[in-house]
Amino acid sequence: MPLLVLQRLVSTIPVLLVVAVIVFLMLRISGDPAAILAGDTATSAQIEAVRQAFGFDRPIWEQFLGWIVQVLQGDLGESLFTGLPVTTLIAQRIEPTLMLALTTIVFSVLVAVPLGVLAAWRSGTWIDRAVMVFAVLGFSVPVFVLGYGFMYVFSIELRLLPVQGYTSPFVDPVAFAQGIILPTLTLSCIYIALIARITRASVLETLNEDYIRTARAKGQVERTVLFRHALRNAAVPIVTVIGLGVALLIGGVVVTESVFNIPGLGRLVVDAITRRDYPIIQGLILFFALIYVVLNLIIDLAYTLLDPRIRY
Amino acid sequence: MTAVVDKTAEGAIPPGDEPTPAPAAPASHLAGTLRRYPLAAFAALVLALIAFGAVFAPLVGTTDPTALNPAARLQGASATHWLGTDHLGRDVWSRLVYGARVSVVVGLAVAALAVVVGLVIGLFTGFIRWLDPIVMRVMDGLMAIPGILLAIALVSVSGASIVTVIAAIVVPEVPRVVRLVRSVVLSVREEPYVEAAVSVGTPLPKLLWRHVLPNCVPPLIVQATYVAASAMLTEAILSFLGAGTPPIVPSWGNMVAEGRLLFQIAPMNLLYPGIALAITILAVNILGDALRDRLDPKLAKRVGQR
Amino acid sequence: MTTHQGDGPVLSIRDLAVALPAGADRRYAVEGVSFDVGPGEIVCVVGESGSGKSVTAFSVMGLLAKGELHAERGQILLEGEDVLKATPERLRDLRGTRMAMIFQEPATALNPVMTIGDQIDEVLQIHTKLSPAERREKVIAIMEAMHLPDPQALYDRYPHQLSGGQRQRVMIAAAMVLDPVILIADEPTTALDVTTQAQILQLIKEMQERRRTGVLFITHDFGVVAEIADKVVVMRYGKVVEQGPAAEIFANPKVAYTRMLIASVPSLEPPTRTAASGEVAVRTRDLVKGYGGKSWLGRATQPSVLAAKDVNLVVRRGETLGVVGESGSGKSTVARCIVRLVDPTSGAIEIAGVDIAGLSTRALTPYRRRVQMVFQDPYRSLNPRRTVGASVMEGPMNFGLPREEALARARRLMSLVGLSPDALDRYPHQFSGGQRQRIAIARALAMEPDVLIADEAVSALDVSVQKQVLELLDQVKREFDLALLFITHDLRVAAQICDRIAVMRRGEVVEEGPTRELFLDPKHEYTRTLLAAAPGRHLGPAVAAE
Amino acid sequence: MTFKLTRRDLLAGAAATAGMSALPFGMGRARAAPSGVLRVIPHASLTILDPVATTGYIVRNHGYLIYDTLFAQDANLEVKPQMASGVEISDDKLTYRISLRDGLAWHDGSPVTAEDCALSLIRWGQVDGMGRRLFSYMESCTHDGTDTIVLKLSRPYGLVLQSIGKLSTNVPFMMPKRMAEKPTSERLTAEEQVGSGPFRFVGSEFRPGARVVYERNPDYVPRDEPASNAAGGKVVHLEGVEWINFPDPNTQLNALMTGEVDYWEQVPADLAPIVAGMPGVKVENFNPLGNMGMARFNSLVGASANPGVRKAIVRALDQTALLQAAVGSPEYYKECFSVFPCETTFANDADAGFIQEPDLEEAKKLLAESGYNGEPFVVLATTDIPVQTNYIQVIVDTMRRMGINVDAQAMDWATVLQRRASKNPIEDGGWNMFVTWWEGADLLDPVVQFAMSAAGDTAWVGWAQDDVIEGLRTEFAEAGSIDDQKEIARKIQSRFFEQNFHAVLGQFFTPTGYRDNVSGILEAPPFFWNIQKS
Repeated sequence: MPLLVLQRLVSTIPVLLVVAVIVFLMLRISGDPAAILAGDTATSAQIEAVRQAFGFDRPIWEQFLGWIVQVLQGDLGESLFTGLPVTTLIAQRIEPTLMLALTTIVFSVLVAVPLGVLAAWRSGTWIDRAVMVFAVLGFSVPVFVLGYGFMYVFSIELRLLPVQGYTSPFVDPVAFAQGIILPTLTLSCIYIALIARITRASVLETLNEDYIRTARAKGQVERTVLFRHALRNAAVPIVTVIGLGVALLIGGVVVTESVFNIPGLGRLVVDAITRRDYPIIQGLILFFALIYVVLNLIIDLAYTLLDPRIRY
Repeated sequence: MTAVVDKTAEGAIPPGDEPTPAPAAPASHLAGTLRRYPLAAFAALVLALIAFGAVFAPLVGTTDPTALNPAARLQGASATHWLGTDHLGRDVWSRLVYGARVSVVVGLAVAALAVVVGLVIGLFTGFIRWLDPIVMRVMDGLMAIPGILLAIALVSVSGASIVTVIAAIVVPEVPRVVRLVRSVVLSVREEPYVEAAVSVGTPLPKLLWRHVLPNCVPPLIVQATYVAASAMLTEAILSFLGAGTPPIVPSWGNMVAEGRLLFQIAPMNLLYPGIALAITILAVNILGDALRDRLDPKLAKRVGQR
Repeated sequence: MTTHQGDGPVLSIRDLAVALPAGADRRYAVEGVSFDVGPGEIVCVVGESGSGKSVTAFSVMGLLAKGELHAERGQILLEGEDVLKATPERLRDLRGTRMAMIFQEPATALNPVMTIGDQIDEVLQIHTKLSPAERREKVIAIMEAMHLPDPQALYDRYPHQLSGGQRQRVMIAAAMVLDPVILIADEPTTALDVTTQAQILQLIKEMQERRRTGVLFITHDFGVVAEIADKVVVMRYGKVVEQGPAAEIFANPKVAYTRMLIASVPSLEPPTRTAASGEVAVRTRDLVKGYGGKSWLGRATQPSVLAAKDVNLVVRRGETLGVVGESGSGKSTVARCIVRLVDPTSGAIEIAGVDIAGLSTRALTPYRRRVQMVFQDPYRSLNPRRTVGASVMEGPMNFGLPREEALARARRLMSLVGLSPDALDRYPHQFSGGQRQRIAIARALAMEPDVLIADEAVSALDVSVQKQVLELLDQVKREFDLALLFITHDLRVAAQICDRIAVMRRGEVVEEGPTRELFLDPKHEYTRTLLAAAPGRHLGPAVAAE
Repeated sequence: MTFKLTRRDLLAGAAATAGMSALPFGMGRARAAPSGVLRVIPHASLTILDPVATTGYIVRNHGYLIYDTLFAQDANLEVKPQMASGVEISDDKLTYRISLRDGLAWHDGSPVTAEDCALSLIRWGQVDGMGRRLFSYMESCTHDGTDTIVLKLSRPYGLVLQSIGKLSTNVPFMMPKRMAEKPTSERLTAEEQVGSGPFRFVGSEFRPGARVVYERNPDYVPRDEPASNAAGGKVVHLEGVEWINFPDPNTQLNALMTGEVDYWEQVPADLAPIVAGMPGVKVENFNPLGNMGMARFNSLVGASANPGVRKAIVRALDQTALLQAAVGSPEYYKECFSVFPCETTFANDADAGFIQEPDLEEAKKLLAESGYNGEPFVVLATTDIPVQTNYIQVIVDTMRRMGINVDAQAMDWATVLQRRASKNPIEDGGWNMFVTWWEGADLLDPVVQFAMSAAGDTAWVGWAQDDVIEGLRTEFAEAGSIDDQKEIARKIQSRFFEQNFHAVLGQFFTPTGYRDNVSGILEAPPFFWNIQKS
C-alpha cells in the first residue's frame, strides 16, 4: 500500500509536467509583459531595459528550464508587479478560497446526496422530476445571475446578510458565517446539481442490482435498503464526481469571488491574467492543478475504503 | 420473452430462443423520445423557435443590431424599439435575436469541434496501446487545469474574437470527450462482434468506422448537447469576466456583461439576455437528459460526470 | 428441527395469474398455475426461457417488479396465509423468517461492500431482538452448518474473496438462518461449475432432509431435476403443462413437450466414433499465455498469472476436438490465442504448417481467413447496427471478394444453416438466440476456413435449441471437412459431438484421448471428479452422432 | 515535487488574514465601519508601489498618502511650499536654494535630509516627461548641509517650481536616500514604502489586488495653512484608510448602500443618480478638471502615418455622440473643443471649429484627398474598460461610415499596453489607433502634457514627430509671461489640428460617492487628510 501511494504520487509528475508545459507555452507565445511593466509613458528604450532585466529576451526553452528548476526548488517566482513571492501571495489568499470551497462541498454533499437518493427511490414520480428539474436548472443558470439574485434578496431587500467581503472564522466566527452563506449558496447550485444527478443515476443503477433484491428478500426495510445497500455501493462514482467537480468548483470560485468580493485565489489569478503577471498565473494554475491531482489521488486511494473489491 | 420482462424477474435467466421484439429503430429515436418525454418535446419546441429566430434574424422585426445611436440610449420599450435600447442606443430586440445566432454558433461549433477532435483522439487512443498512456497524460493535464481559467487565459493571450472564444472553450472540453470515447472504445473492443470482425481480417480503420464509431454516436450526441449548453454558459462567463467575444458582437454574454453595469438603471437589459440564455441552456440540457435516458442510460456512469 | 406443524403443504399456489404490462406479446406472464410444496419436499419447476417459472417464484416472495408485473388472480398460500393479500409490512416479516430465497448469481446477489458475516447477520438484525453476541454465535453456527471453512475468519471477509460455491453457501446460510418453512431457489447452480454444482445440490438436499424445509427449485436443467427432484412441474409459455412425482415424469412423460425436453438432454454416454485421419489443420506447441506482470513503469515483466501453460493440441481436418474444463481452466484462452485475439506469451501455433504465434498484424492477415470462431453469447456476437448480410459478407469482402460474389456466397450459406436468404437484409435483433448462432456459423463459414472454433457456442441456448445447433455444427464440419475445436464446460455436450477430448485444469491439459475411452476409463483423478459431478448421470438417451 | 509553501507559511497566511480582521474594523453584516477608519473603493487596484516607475493614477494616489512633496499646487493651481520652508532664487535665475522646514522625519524615525530630497528629484527627473525637460536645463542637483537643496541650471527655465510642485503623475515624491538611489528600472518593493507623508503604509496588511491599509502617521507635523488641494496643512483626522478593491461595480454600489464602505472614489456616471438617491449617501465631483478622452494615432506606420487620414478622421468625430456613448449622463460630461481642458488657463478656441462642427461629408472628401486606398486600419479595441469600449464603438462606427477599412481587434487593456509599444508595420502586429484618457491635471499646459510631445522616439507611444510643435513647447517653457504662454498655446493648438497626433474626445467627470458621515473631502486627486468621519 505505501509503495502504491508512492507509485501513484510518481505518476502525477507527468500530469503536472504537462500542465507546466501547456501553461508556460500558452502564456509565452503571446509576447512579453515588458511594455505593461514599463508603464504608460515609457519610451522604447525603457521597455527594452525592462525586457532585459526580467529576462524576457532569452529563448523560450531557456526561460522554461529556468522556471522549472526554480519550481522544483519550491520557488514559484515573484510577482512581476508587486515583487512579492508567489508562494507568499498564495499563502495570503488561500484561506478564503479554501473556506469557500469547503463550505460549498460540505453543503452540496449534505443537500445533494439525500436529494439524489430520494429521486432514485421515487424514480419516475413527481419528486424525481422536481429534483431533476432543479438539477438541470442548477446547470443552466449562470453563477453570476444566481449571485446577484441572492444578493438582491438577502442583502439589499431583507438586509440579512452582508453583500460582500470575507472574515476569517478564526477571528469572528459569526461574521464568517454571515459572510460565507451567500457565496456558498451561489456556488453550491451547480455542484448540488452535479452531485444530485450522479447520485440519482448511480443509486438507480444499484437499485437494479441483485443484492438489493436479496436485501428485500431478507425482509429489509426500504430506508435501510436505500442507504445501507444502495448508497454505499453507489459511493464510488459519487465520490469520483465530487473529485472531478473540483475543477468546475475552481471555475465557479473565480466568478463567485468576483461577485461577492472575496479576496481569494480566484481573484488573484484573474487579476494576474488581465495584467499578464506570468509568475502568478503559472504558479497558481500549477497550484490548482496540483490540488486537483492530489485530491483525485486521495479519492482514488479512498476507493479502497468504499469498496473492498478495489485493491491496489 | 418481451423486452419488458427482460428488465425484471426473468432477466437473470439465459436468454431464450423466441424472437425478441425489436428495440425502436434508430430513425425513430427522436420522435420516440419526444413522445415519451413531454418536457423534452417542449424543450425541443423552444430550441426550434430560437433556431428559427437565429436563422431568420433579419426577418423578425429587427434592425442592424450594431447600429449606434448614443442620443437614444437606454430608452424603454416602444413601437420602434420593441424592447428598448441599450447604453449605446442599440436596439435590444435586434441584439437579442442576433445574439441567438452567436450563442447557437458558439454552442454548435464548440460541440461539433469538441466531439470531432475528441472522437478522433479517443478512437485511436483506445485502439493503439502505445499511444494511450501518452495521450491520456496530456488529457489528464488539460483536465487538471480549471476550464474557465484555461479559457480566460487563452482568450487573453490570443485576443478576443468569436473564433478564439470557441477555441478557448473547446480546449478544456476535449479531454472529457476523449475520455468518454475511450471508455466506449475500451468496452466495445471486448464485444464479441468486434472480435469477430477482427478475426475475419477487418483492418483497423474499417473496424473503427463500422463497428466502434456507431457505438460512440449515442453517448456522443448526448455529450454534445451538454457540451453545447456548457459552451453557451462559458461564453457568458467569459464575457462577464471581460474575456469574451468582442464587445461589438451582439452576443447574449456581452449583453449580460454590459447590462450588468447598468443593472440598477435598466435591469431588463440584463434580464432579457440572461433569461434567454438560461432558457436556451435549460432547453438544451433537458433535451440532453431525455436523449441520454433514451440513447445511453449508462452515460452518467461512464463519463463519471455529466 | 422443523418449525412447520402438520402435514399439509407449506406452500400452495392456486390458479395464479400474473399480468404483463399492456403491449407485451401475451397477456399473462403466468396463468392458471397451481401446485403444492410439502414440508421436506423438493419441487422442481422446470422450463425453458420465458416459461414463467421465475415469475412464479418471485410472486411467492412478493418481489415482482413494481408497476410492471402484478398478480391478478389466484392465491399463494404460505402455511395457509395468502401472501398476495399481505400488507407490505407483513410481507417483510414473512421474508427471511417463513420463506427465503436464493438466486442464480451468488456473485451479484451478495452486497459487495458488506462482509459476509454482516450479510447473514442482517436477517437476524431485522427479524430478531438478539444481542450482538448471540447473533454472532448464531451466524457462525449456520456458517458451520453450511460447511463453510473457518467461519470465524470468513465472517469478516467480503464476497469477492470467496469462491463461487462458498458465496452460494453464504446465500443459503442467510436464507436458512431463521429456519424458514420454504426455500425458493432460482437457478441456484446455473452459474456454478459442475463440481461446485454437485456440492450445492448436495447441501440443499441436506437442508431439506435435516430441517424438513420445503424447497421450490427453479431450473432449466433436466440433469439437475433428475438429481434432486421429489416432484416436477413442467412449464411452458406461462402455463403448467405437466406435473407429478419425479420418477413418474422421467419414466413416463405424458406430454410431448416434456418428452422433447428430456430427449434434448445429451447423453453422457458417448457414441462410438472412428478416429479422423485428415491432415493436421492446427497444432499448438508449448503454448503459454500469461497475464498481468506489468511493472509500474509500464514495461512488461514476468507474467504473474499463467492462463495457459505448455498446451499442446492437434486438430485434424474432419475431426472435432473438445476442450473441456471448468471456469478458469484456460480453455477459452487457448481458443483466443489460436484466433490471435490475444497474443500468446510463448510457444507456437501452426496453421497449415506456419507458425502464426508471433506474426505482425499485417503478416497475420492471410491466415486470419483459415481460423474462424463462433462465440458464446449470440446476443453480442453480431453488430446490432449492421444487417446480418453486412456481417456475413464483411470477411470475404475484406479479402477482396467482389460484393456480388460475397452476396451469393452469403445466400448459399444462409440456406445451409437453415435460414432464409432473405434474412440477410434484416438486423440481428429480429432473430432468436439460436438463429443468431446459426448466422454466426454462416459468418465463420463465409471465410472458407480450415479450422472452426466454437467457444461455448451452445451454452447460452435452451436445450431444445442447443441440440439443433450442435447438429448443425456437426453437419458443417463434415460437409466442409473442417477441423472443429469445441470449447465447452458441458460434459454431456462434449460426449455427443467430440471425437477426442482434452480436459483442462488451471491452464494445463491434464488428460487427452478419444471421447469414448476418456469417458469410460478416465485416467486422471480430475477427469473422474468431473464425470462424477455431472448431474443426472443416468439421464438421456444417446444421440446418434453418425 | 515540493513547493516551498510549508505548513508554517499557510499558518502564517491564516494568521495574517486573522490579523487583518483583528484590526478594529472587522467586517460585518450591514454594519458601518467603525469611526476612524475610512473604507475606500479606489478606482483601480494597487500592485506597483513605485510612484516613479509608473504613471498609474492609483500609484500617484498611494504616493500622496505616504510620501510628501517639496512644493505642491493648491486649489488655484498655484505652487506653494510643502516640505520646503522657502526657496531662494538667484538673480540670474540659475540657482535655486530650497530649504526644508523643521521636524520632518521619515516613517522609520530618521530625519529627512536635503541629500535624500536631491536624490529623489534626480530619480524622478530620469523618468517624468516634465522632469526630463527640467533636468535638461539642470547643471547640478545637490545639497548644502542637511536642510538645503541646491539646484543649478545651465540657462534660465520658467517652470522649475511648477515641475517640482507638479500635481499629477509622476509626482516628485521625496524618499529616503536608500530608495532614491535605486535605478529606475528597478521598482520599490512593499518593504520599501518609507515616506514622510501623513499616512504610513501597513506592509503586513497589503494584499495586492484586494486591499491596502494605511494608518495615521502620528509623528507627522502638518503646515499651519489650511489644506487646499495638495498644498497646505495635511491634518489627519482619521485613524487610518483602507482601500478595498471590488471587481464588480454592482457589488461596489451595494457595499456603499449598506455602509460596508464609506467612500467610492469613482462612481460610473450612469450610476451616479442612483447612488445620489440612496439614503445616507452623497455624490459629488471633487475633480473639476475631469478627464479628457483621447484617441491616439500611430504616426509611424500604415494609414495613420498619413496626416491627411488622421485629419479626416478627427473631422468626422462627433464629441457629443462619443460622450453620450462613453459617459451617458450629460451632468457628467462636457464637450471641450480645445487640446487643453476647458475652463483652465490655456484652453482656447484656435481653429476649434475644426472639431466643434463634425462633418462626415467633408471628412470623406479629406479622406479621398489624403490618398487613402483602403488599407486596413487597426484599432486596438479595449474590451475591459467600459468607457474606452464605448468610445471605440462610436469611433469605429464613424470610421466605417467614412469608408475606412477598420480592423477593430478586441483585447483587454493589458494587451493594448503590450501591442501599442510595437513600432512594427500593420501586417507585422502593428497598430493605428488606441483609446485612453488623461486626467485634466496632466494636460494643463503644453509642457506638462506628455501626449503633446512631438519629439519622435522620446514622445508618447504613437511617436509623434513635429519640429514646429516641439519648438513651440520649448518657447512656452521659456516664455516670460502668462500672456505670451497663452499666445503660444493657441499656436500649438492650431498646429495640432493640422497634425492630429491624437483626437480629443471630450471632457468627462467621475463623481465620488460617500456616506454622509464623511466630511472635509478635498479636491482631487483623492487626498485623505482633512477628511473627517463621524
